[in-house]
Amino acid sequence: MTHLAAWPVLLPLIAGVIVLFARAGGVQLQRMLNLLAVSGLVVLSIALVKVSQAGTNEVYLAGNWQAPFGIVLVLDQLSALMVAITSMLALAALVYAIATDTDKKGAHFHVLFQLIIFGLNGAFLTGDVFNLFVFFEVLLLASYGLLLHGGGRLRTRAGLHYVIINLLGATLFLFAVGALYGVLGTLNIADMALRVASLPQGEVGVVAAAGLLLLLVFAIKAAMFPLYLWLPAAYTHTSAAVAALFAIMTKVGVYAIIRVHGTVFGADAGVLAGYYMPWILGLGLITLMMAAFGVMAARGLREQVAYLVLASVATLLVAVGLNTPMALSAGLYYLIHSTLIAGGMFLLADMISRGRGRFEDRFESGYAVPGIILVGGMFMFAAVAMTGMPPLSGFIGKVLILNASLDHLWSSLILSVVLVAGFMMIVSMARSGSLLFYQVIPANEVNHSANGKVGTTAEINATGEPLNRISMLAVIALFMASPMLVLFAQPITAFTESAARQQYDNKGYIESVMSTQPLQERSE
Amino acid sequence: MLDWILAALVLIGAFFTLVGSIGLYKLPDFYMRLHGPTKATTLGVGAILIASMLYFSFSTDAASLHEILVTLFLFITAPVSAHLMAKAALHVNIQQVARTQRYGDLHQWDKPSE
Amino acid sequence: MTFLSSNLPIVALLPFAGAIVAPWAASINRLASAWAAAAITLLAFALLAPSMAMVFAGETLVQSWSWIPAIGLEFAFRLDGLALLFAILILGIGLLVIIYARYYLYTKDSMGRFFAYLLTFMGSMLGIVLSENILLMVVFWEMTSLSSFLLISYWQHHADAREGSMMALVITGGGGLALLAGVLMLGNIVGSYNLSDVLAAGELVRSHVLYLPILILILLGVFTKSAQFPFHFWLPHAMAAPTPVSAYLHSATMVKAGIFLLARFFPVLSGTPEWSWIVGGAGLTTLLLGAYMALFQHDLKGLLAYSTISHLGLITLLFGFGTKMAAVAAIFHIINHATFKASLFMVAGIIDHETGTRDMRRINGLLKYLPHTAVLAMIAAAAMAGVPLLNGFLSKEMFFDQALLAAADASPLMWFVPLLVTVAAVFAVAYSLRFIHDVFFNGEPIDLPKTPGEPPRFMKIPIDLLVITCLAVGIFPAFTIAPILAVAVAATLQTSPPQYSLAIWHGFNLPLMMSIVALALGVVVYMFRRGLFAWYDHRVDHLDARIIFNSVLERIEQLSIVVTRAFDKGSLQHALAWIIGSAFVAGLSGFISVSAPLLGHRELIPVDGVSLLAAFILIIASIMTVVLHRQRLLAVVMIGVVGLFASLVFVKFSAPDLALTQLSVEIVTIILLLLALYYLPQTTPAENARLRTSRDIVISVLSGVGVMILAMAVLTRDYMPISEFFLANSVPGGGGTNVVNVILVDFRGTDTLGEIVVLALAGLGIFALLQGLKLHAPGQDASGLPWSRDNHPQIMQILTRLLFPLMLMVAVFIFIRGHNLPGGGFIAGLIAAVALIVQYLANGLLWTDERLRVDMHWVIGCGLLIATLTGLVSMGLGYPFLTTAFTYLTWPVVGKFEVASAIAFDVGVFLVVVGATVMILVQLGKLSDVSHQQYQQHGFQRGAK
Amino acid sequence: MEWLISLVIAVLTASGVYLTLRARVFPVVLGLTLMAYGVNLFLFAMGRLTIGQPAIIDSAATVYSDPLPQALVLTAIVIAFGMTAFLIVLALKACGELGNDHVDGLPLAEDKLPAGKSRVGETHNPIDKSQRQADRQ
Amino acid sequence: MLETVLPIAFALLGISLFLSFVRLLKGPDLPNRILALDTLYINAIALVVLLGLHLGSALYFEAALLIAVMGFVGTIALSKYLLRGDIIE
Amino acid sequence: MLKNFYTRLLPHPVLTVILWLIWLLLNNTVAAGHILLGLILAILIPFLTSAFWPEKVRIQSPLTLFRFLVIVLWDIVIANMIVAKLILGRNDDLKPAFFDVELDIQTPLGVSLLANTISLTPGTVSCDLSADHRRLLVHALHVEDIPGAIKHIKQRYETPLKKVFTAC
Ligand code: NA
Ligand code: NA
Repeated sequence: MTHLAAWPVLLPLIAGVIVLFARAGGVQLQRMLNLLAVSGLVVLSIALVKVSQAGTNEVYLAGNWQAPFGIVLVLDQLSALMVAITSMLALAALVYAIATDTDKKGAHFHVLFQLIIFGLNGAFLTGDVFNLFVFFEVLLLASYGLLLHGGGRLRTRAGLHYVIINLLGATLFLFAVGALYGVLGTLNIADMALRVASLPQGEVGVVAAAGLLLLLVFAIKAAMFPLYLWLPAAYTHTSAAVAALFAIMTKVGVYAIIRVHGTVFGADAGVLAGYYMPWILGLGLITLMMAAFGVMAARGLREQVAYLVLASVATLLVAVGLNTPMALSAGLYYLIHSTLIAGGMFLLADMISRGRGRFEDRFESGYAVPGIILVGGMFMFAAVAMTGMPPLSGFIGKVLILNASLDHLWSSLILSVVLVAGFMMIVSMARSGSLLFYQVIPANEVNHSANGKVGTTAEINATGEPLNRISMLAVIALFMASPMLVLFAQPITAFTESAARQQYDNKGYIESVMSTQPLQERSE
Repeated sequence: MLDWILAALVLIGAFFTLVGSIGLYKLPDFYMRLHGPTKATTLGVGAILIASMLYFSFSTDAASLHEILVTLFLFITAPVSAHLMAKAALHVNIQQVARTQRYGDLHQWDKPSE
Repeated sequence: MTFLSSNLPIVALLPFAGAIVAPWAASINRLASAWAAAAITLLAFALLAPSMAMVFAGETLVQSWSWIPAIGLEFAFRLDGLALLFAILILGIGLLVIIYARYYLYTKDSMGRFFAYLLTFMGSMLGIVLSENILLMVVFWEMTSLSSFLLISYWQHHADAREGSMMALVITGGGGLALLAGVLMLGNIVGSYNLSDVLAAGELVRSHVLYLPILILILLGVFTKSAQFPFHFWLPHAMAAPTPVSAYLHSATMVKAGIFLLARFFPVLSGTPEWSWIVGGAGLTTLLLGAYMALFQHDLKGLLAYSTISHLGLITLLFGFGTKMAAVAAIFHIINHATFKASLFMVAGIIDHETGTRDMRRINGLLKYLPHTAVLAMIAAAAMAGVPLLNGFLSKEMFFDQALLAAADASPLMWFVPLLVTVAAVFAVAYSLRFIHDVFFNGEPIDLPKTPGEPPRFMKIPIDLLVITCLAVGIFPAFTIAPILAVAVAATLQTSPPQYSLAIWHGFNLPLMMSIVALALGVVVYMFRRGLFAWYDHRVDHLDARIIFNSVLERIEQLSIVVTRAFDKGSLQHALAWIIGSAFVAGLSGFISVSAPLLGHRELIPVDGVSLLAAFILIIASIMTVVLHRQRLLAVVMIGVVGLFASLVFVKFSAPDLALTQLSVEIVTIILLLLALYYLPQTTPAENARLRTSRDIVISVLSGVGVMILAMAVLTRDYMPISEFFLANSVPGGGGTNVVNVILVDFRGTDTLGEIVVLALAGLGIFALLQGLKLHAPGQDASGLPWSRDNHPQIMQILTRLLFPLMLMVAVFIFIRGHNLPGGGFIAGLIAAVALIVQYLANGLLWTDERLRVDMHWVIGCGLLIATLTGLVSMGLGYPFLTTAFTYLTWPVVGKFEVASAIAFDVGVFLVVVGATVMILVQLGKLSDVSHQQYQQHGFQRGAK
Repeated sequence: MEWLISLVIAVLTASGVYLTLRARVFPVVLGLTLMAYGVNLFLFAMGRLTIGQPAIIDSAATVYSDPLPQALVLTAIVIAFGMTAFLIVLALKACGELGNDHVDGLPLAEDKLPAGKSRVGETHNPIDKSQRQADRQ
Repeated sequence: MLETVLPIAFALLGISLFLSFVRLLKGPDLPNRILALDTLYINAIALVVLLGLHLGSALYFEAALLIAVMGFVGTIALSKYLLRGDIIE
Repeated sequence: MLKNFYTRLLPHPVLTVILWLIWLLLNNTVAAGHILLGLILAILIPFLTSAFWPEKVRIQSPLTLFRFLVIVLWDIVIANMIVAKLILGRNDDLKPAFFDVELDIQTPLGVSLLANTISLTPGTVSCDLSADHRRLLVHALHVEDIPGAIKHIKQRYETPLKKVFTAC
């Protein structure tokens, strides 16, 4: 009996409970425990990625009940990958949160942090649609807490919108799952796929409708047009560490589409095979354009990064919508890149914002950030990576996707949109960088107001915080992912290819889920 | 015989429940309406519960007395509810029919905050 | 692997390493970074040198490694004549520029940064020319855009440097994206991104339907990079860069990258009318425009910039002719232009440095101040003008020849090509003359910031070398340039090169006539310069590309703002309406996308009177909640009705567990709403937007209809649920007769675990949310009536205390029987929580808290711990997480009873529900400033941090 | 009966949707609550309607209602409760911090956009200062 | 006999529900409505017990018990709201 | 010492007995297992909730209590019919009244139970308790003779209750 597939879920849960009890021991103890747990998770998830490379679906029958009756956790290359990205992102976000004392600005940061990982990993591993709903709710509620952590007016309002939209999303989820159960009579993804494959013609309409409804739910999470309105404000106004962690949130939506729709409405689904794909592709392209507009219209760096995240998830949707293993592989590569870099970029935006004092992250001429060369260099690095310029991973990812789109019917449209959007983002990022790092108020003007008087203490205080080495380390660690992705493009794309092929191999998935037998000798 | 008793109890219960609601519906002011539900329903629900008690005690091999508990609950809670509702009504100075008699030193009750 | 099989990537990547070394060196010694940069360049050259012999022997070197095989992106490098020619230019002129820059840069300029940028750029350029894989080439291509951005914006405190760099990045970077698209499509057609394959597939490409799009996309890359009309305007603005940068970027490298690409793809893409028209047209226009504009620049570097544009146009036009001979001329002119233009820029930099200005109207008569420099400048300018015995003359003659040939070969209309070419040559002569005469002669300098003098010796050595090259090539072409030109041409054409002569004298032919005419007319034009300048400067319709560029960008930005804000209004309702609308569309399109009947044929249950009535009440109550929603308390009462009748629906349709849960949750929700309502306005103000109200009514009715259809579509059909398994296995496998409960704690225990985590999170999240939040407690109700002073009516107090143990007993009862009969941990937890809440309600926070000395954090934690441990124990026993076990024990007196691990799990559920619910409600209760005060007065701070 | 229950679900959903689209947070909460009732009934009904056949194993019974949707609804009810509770508290917090219970984007006057103003020339920016300060403390 | 009487009883209870609901709609004020809601709860108890009798199932008893408990809690919470605004103070 | 232990363990013996009975009622059983479990719970719950019972409840005269309960039940049945007639008849003829009842009974539990009894018996509802807990405001649906009604309440309900629940 191997519990491999269960540990990514159990570890954060246990850690969360322990951290809750450690509340009495003070925040330092909680920090240590949290760091320990997340580091452990990083190690574990890397091990899982290795294990998954064998190409088998590691099926775990929770409660020892056979699928489709019990809930199964399925560890395959895709879910292992998602778990690994999550843990790495989480580690960096946590280090940053600790370095900047974000965790001290409210109660229960560390508990929420562990439990959001619990929710995320659960969502990545579960093989059951309703269980997916439950894990979604777990990660959402934890995300509400984290999003609002620290308080502040705009954060509260953004949080309010985020919460309400997600509540509506949860309602829609239940409608969709309910209708699917009402026709198919099952909740297990693999079993659903089996039943859709043998669905009588007369029943197809309901399933098609429910499937699209479910797609919509995932699309809200994935921030697909026209459902992404929760994203910009939420990402802009939350604390940096949380925003960084949230870089994975949109990917959960995309993942769910790949997992649920990809399996249930896979090649064997008759008339329903891939029927949802044009929606993803089309709306993904629109999202990309809207994101590019947003990047250009942003009023501050964090808002801009939020739209960059939107753009990255749109690109990902395009890759998924192309509906080939090759495109999916490209998408997965892009997913790794965009999640880690976007996370780092939120942290960097915060560092810049802190360094610029009262100018914060606004796009206006302000004080120079302490360590401007280093920070500016990191900004340029991130901008290059995020906008998909060579030689960093964004470019490779984009080329992989575009290359996969060339034989698609809409290839010219896809090429145009991706490149035009990329162009707009390059222009925007160049302007922001120029404003933030080039157009600075010279140092000799910093401490003196216009009439030559030395500024008040408040003014000097408003000129920004010095660089924090540890938070810098967290950012650099995330950014290092980009060159790594380029250098090790061959093994990584080999992995994503294999993962994508495994994803498209529905028969294999169904077979392994449905045939895994529970342990005998239950209660005597 | 049991059947007849059951039928009678059920009818009585339903009847008194109805009376309570009729009272609620047609009595002229809040305080008078208060009497309908809090009383008629106690007997109404009570009778139906007794019917249930009898029915299940005899239809199965074991006695079914747990219905008493609902009655017990209602007997404790219904007056408290009524009391609080009346208190609230007095507090917000809800109108009462003009013919309401008043006896005793009542002026202080009219002021809701004693 | 021998060194020679991997020297190309090392050559290309070495400068990148240098980009790290240079700043490091600068941190030790400022000048050390210059020497490091020079050393790196020399080293790269040295590493390249061993391969040269093979290239001159006509071989093409390819060194490749697999990188991303999935898409055919290989780490592949290639050295042929063309690549070698460019590599030599890049490294050679690069070295000279480094030497020059070492003297040029001001002491306050950071040398480390400068050389880091420069080397990055050099590496990128080498990458372009040495790439065998065209995707790899695009990588380097875009890196030149990025590094040139850094170089141009090197003096970032200058607004024009920021603007110029931005313009260069936007134009060339954008062109790079087009190039990427073109290359991707090209590779897709060919089936490979390897240059060798692409070069071999010319026929295939040119006959493909996508030829024109590919051509246009690639040419967009070319034209933007090499500043062809209408993308030429970035180049003059890039003059804000330090002059060494200009000398490098605009002679041999950046702009030549576009030209290089034309040469590279020449065998694949040329030879079609489309090619000729587009490439030739752009080249001719650029040639003329650049030459014309150059004359009128008063800025020394501006003149050189437009002259560069013009010469790039010339080369482009040559490639546009599409003939082999034209290609020879083009390659030749690439070399010549690189040499004379680099030297001219360096001269301009010296003048700028020495005089403090670049305004030719102020700079006069420098000959006596800078005699050496003046000589160099004059030779180089003469080469630029195409004066015989200089290299510019040779290639220009070839160019004239080709222009004439083109006119002869093509349609009669083409006669204007030689004519226009001559016109351009006239202007070239004129502006070259101006560069010489206006600067070094023409009287005395006016009002110079500095008194000029000869620069350091070593600053002129690069110029010396370049000018010597101009002369050497111009006089002894066959001994100097011929070998490299030959292999470069061969590599460009991918076939044997045509016969051509590099002789200085070809007799009195038409090209020579054109040269003579150009020289003569050029002098004439220059003589009339004052009038021309006056005319030009007072022309009203100045086409300032910068203004256009900025306004286009601003338009795009305006559009972005309009689009973004139009969609993202920051309004929640707007977002929700989109989601609901999308849901309707999704459902609808799902139904209509496939042809299947809406409803099935399942037999339905007849309606009875009481159900009808209950449904009626439920519906009316729901609608009344909407109608009365502005009177908030009333709406809460209505919600109460809805909740009650929803529970009755569950009772009616065989779901007692649900009814119990719904009832409990319902009441807790109402208490929550009341707790919140206390601090909120008691009424909702009317919304005066009729349009929105009707829109919302439409949306809600549609969603209602949609849901109804969906529900009926399912309910009228039969299905085969997996539930048979649960019914069959509940007792034997789960040890309980209440199947719903067994599903919750056993079959689908993972769901329940997640669910209690949600509840725990709600409790903890709310606790965190309310930390430090204090709300003003209104002293009166909405109508102005002060609150009753009897905060805890005694009768309620006494009787609810009486109820407390009773309710707890009921909770235990519901809990214990849950496994077999309706009930379970959830419902029991809710009942216990309600029992506690009632105590708070009746007796107040202080009283109850004093008696309930349990921190709800602890309760929640214990609950989660117990539930998790239950699962872990099964793992300890070798079973999967949350595997349950149960057994029947028989004890004396007690008799037979069941022990199930699921019960332990349910205890966890119970505790979490109690803890979270109580925590939520009590935290809300403590919200008012009055409660806060009371707490502080009593020094009673437990549970609040 | 199926038509009736569908109608009920439809009305609950429609009412919920309408209230959710109001501009104040309290009606929105009511709307979401109504919608939760609607969707819970829907999910429940997906197990088909049966009268007098609770899924409690009994030697006398042969037919049972589908227990699975009931278990799901139970979970959904509890989750919805947690979510609603959180929302209500958040609404209070928002009310306390923003000074009203609007949920529309309008009330924060200072983050009105300078319409059509290019960001390059923009000197004033609407990003809330208090937010940063809150983070700094 | 019980079987014949039950429909009548259901009908009577139906009328009760209806009348209580009408009062709830008519009000005219909050105490009246709270009273009507309380009555609806009491009616519901009777209805549930009657349903149990009708179906011959004891499984509905807890629902009746819980309606009694929860109805009470709802009523006192609403009343206390009218009295004090702050129901947990 | 031992007695102290017992009072801590069994703070409210009456309650324990009642809860034990209730447990058996709830489970409709007298099986040995439930008798034991019920006893455990009946001891445990009062023990855990003893803090919520500030004053001791001492029932002085169980027989009086029993007789009182019977009377109340009887009154409820009779009055129900009377009230039913009143409700179904012409409501315009009803003579509603508010009146004060001066309380002799002092223990909070006694007062509460009296108020409860008044509300339970049809026709009267106890509406409020004065701040000094000395007077009870009663609303009657229909009274001809208010002093008589007050006297009736005091005699029939307050006296026995006072006898049963006296402060110790
Ligand atoms: Na001059
Ligand atoms: Na309070």
